[in-house]
Amino acid sequence: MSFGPHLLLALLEGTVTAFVLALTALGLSLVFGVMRIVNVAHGEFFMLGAVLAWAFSSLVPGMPALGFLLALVGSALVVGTVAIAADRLILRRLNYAPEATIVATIGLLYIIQQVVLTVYGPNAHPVVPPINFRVVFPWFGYSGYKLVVIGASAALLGATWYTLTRTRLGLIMRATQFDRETAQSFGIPVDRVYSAVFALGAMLAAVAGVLIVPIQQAHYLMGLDPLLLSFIVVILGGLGNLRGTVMAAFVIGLSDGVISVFFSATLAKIIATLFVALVLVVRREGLFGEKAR
Amino acid sequence: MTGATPRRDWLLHLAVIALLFGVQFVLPAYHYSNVSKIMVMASFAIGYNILIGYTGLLSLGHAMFFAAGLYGAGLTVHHLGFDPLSGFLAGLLAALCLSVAIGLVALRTAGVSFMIVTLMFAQAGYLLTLYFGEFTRGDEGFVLKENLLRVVVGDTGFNLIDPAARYNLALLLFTVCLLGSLVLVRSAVGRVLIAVRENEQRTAMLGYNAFLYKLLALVISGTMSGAAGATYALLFTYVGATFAAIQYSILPLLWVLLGGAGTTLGPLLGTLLMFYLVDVSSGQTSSYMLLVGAALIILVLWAPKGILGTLREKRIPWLP
Amino acid sequence: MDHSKKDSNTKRLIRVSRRNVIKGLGAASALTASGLVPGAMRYAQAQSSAPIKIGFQAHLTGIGAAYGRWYQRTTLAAVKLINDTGGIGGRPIELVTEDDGTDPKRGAEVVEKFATEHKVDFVFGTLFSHVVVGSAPTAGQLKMPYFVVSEGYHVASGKLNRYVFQPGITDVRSQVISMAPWVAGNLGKKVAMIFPDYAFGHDHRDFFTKAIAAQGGEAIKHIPVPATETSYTRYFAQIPAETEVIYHVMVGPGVLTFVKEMGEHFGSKRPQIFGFIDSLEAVDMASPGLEFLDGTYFWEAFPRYAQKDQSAFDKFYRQAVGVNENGAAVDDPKDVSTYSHMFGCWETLYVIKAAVEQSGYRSATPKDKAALIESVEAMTDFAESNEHPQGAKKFNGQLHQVFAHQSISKVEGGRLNVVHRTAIEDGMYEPEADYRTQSL
Amino acid sequence: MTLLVTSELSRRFGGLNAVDQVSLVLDRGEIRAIIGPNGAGKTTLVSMICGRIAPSSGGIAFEDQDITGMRPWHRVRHGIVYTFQITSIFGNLSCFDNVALAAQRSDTWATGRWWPRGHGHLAETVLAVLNRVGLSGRAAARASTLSYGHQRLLEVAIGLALKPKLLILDEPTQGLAEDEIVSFCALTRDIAREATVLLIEHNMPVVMEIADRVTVMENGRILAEGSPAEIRADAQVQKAYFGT
Repeated sequence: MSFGPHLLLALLEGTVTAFVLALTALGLSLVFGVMRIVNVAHGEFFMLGAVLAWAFSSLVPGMPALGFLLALVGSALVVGTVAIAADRLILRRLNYAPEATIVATIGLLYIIQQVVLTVYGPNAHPVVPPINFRVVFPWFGYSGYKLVVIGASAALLGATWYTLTRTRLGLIMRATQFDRETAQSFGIPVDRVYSAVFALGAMLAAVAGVLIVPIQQAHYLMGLDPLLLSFIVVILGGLGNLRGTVMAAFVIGLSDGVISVFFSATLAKIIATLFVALVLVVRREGLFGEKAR
Repeated sequence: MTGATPRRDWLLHLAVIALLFGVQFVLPAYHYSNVSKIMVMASFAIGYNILIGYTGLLSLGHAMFFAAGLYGAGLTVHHLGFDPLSGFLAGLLAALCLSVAIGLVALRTAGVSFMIVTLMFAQAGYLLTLYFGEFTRGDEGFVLKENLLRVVVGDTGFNLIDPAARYNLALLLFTVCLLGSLVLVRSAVGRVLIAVRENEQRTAMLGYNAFLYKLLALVISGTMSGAAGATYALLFTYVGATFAAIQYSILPLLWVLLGGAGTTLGPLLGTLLMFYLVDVSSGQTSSYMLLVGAALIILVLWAPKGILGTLREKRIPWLP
Repeated sequence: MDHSKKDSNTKRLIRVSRRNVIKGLGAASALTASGLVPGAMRYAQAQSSAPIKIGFQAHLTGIGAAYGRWYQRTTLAAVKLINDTGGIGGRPIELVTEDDGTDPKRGAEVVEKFATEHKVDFVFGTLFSHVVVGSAPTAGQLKMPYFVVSEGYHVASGKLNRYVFQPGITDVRSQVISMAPWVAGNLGKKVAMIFPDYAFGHDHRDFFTKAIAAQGGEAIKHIPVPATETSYTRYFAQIPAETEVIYHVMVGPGVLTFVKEMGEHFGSKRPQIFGFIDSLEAVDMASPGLEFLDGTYFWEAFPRYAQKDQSAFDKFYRQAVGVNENGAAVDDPKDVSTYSHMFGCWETLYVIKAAVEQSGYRSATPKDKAALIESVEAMTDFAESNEHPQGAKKFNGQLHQVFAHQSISKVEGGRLNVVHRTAIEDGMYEPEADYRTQSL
Repeated sequence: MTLLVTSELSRRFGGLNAVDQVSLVLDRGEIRAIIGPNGAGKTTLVSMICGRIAPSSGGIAFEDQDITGMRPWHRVRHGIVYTFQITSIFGNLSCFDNVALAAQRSDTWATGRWWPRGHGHLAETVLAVLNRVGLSGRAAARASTLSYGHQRLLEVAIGLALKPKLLILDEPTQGLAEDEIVSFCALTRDIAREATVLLIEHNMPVVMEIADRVTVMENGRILAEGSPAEIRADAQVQKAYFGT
């Protein structure tokens, strides 16, 4: 394939990756920003969303669109509940101490993985896309569903954006993020805000998992990759900076795709990884951080 | 940590080493071999602890230092015919150089950025081991031939894979790392590292260049991890990309936090506990990860500073 | 013989041995506890009918779990059958399973545990190459006969040791080179290869490139895919326009994505496509998105779908393992097996059985083990049979590696129909090693 | 004899001139107090002197050497020591270790070696310093367990162990009880026999009692400078600061 179409393809792929990554990372960024904890189990919420999507859509065989909508709502609710339980039962008792939280969320990661392995099995399961068509370019064909993913992610990002910036809930969250003690003295129920933030973060990951599953299949080990990428995106975007997070998702999603046009694949991954690491070193506050904390 | 005579903690550490030396005469074969391996991995954890426990820097990329030692020793012995000692030194040197280079770059960041930057460097390192598959055989890895692992001493000699040689060399590495870490944290330098962990700004106002001390800590930590990697390659004869992957960056973190970050004996305890947690529970059930996960959560709820860290807080304040 | 009773005894034996792991008791005491052997008779019995203990190193968790589950089912079926039909030389097999988490470090520890804790006679069943290579030194050092079912080119490359055998499944080098003549003759000579960018994929790259060149063809493009990749579309863009055949092989949980995205990319205007079934093991051919595979070709070691000329042995094997004629579990038709790999467990157990019986192996003494190893090394031919349902095989004792017929199947209406079966000789190559020269 | 000179030292934060062209001269051995309302730029000024904040313009000379661009840890070596306004001792460390951190640093400077002299020597120094500030019995105590007043004293002890030529004390008596203030004044006079003391202080009686000279700052500039008595009498200062 000649250079132009190749680049177009890389850009398309990068955009899909970027949108899904933005959703996942936004969840992590919220938790990171508001609660100041590193949630190692974040990728498992993504995986759980994908696996539940398979489960929900198999409840209504033959009706992929309905199954998919069911999965979107159902997975988010189930994962949100799991997250609230984890927050109440574990994280709150640890008083969100950074090191203890890391160990606890690693424990959570093991538990979620094992439960899924036992209940769901080790195989990758496909889910039929709700809308299935093939977009034909002169040089290659492209999955129409991937374009749907772009649209749906953009809508969800917009909704999250609205919630965080225009609603009372968002205001409360931002107040808590800014200064926990002050928020508490203003009568904000910080405990409940933390639970809500943790649940919302997990739900964003779960929804991203649901969106990706018709492309990527649900598998019990699929959580690691989004976890690592989300970490990178959150830091690159600037800690707790939601706009930066979304923009960083695009930098990661597109750079990986575009660099691979020029270099052999593994080398491209190495170069892209080192590049982002060096960007972080040079701009410690993240690529889009307004000022150092 | 006080100005009082530090004899008590030396006695404790020497007793632990003596115990490890002594149990080799009574351990059943399986556990004999396990403890050999645990001592090597605990040395890795001790190295990690110097950074996270005593300097307050959380790295998510220590697999790269372990792998630098592993491949530094493994490749030179396998391809260049180095003798084991030279191979070990090559591994050590590789880890040393890598940690200096990584330190100079990554230590410009702090906190979570440092976490992510180390993670990414390690990820690049992992991919490099796959990329140079021609020499490393990538994920599949390669085996060091027994005949390359013979150490000649005078007229006689021994083979590194001989169980007794393996156990005692692992113990030697562990002893050096453990006592080294004790000396370090009890020294003037260790005091500064702890000060950097507690309050970097203030430490600078005491006339210390905090960056240099962090670099020193990272280099000691990375080199120690590399020594463990080189020893692993030479004693257990397998070199593969698995050891450069992310889980071998997470594991030392887990071992150290479990045993107690910032305690000299915590890494050993955490490594030992985690190993047997997996070993025993995987015999009980095929869902052993569930047990391991639950155990981690229960432990951390009960002892959020790790076992020895909590013990030090509640019972034994003199624990180093 | 009362079959039903024997059945339940066998099951109990397996279950007991599982618990045995828990309690850390010796085998004999577990048997005593199960009431199978009265305590007083223990020693006398040990000479004649004490079980042969076989350690099964299984990928029950980690990346290999999808294969590991089917390896376990096949193994349990074979063990049950062997025990039901008189065991090995009159002694039942006691299977001890340990999970290695598909990790080479844990793999080595598991081999060690088998040898020194469970005190098994042999270890068998490992699939993933890195676990094999990571565990093999331990097996060699502990002088533990170690039978792997991995298809990697590690045993035959001569870099492992005399205690490691692969008598149940051909290695990747043999599989790959036996495909080249048919691909060049029937599909095309200009081949673009897509493979994972690590050792397994590199073996495909190196051996097939040479083999196709020997047929007058050419591998015009190598497209390695990094290990951490989850999306593949952009790699298809690198396939040159003049490509006649795409050769693909992919493993891991991403395989279905890979194949699906290949379909989306090409649509109907595609070159010939030839793949290794590894790309679709444990994947239902009826999965959404795979329709486009119709008319493409796959290497299979053992045809997943029962063919028109299905042998009686295949029929027997399917029934014993509980696999239907579509290669899926009898009790869950959506649960597709790893049919082209798992037969290796079955056949390997029968090789062990034959070796024990031929060598007069009695217990895990150096002498008996040496005799066993020499008797495996002396094996040359396995006839197609219930013991070797995949087909006749030639064993090379010098390389510790078996060679077999391979199949090429065409996807037609969501089924894989065999269009060509290679001769064993197609997959033979000049040996580069001789394990027999190593001391025991 | 002049110890420190700042020449037209300025620091802007955004649009705000926190410190605006301040030229200050300190003589060796004096106790200088800087007073002024909150936000006058006192802490910013001393932060630039000790190197925590870089100046926007202007220069600093210490013992006739330009130190404007020098990193803070080098300034400490030259004898400029800062004790924090907000107590920032190492709470998880013992008092001994807190002081030892400083003592070992000045020891290595004195000997020019990488490692401080043996433990005994260090312990002697540390205990002597603790004794001097009146904390001799608390060497083994965790610093965070000390009373607030004692923590301030420990802060000073850390500064002393660095063997300062210029010791900057940022609001040292804030939050201290009456009797603690009295002993603190005595300690400061004692320190001034070996070192120059630059003191930011709100407590006017303390300033009047111990300062040799007083500098008054307002809005980032020096408003007045003189002996305590002169400052007391200065009408401008009266208006700006004493509010009468």
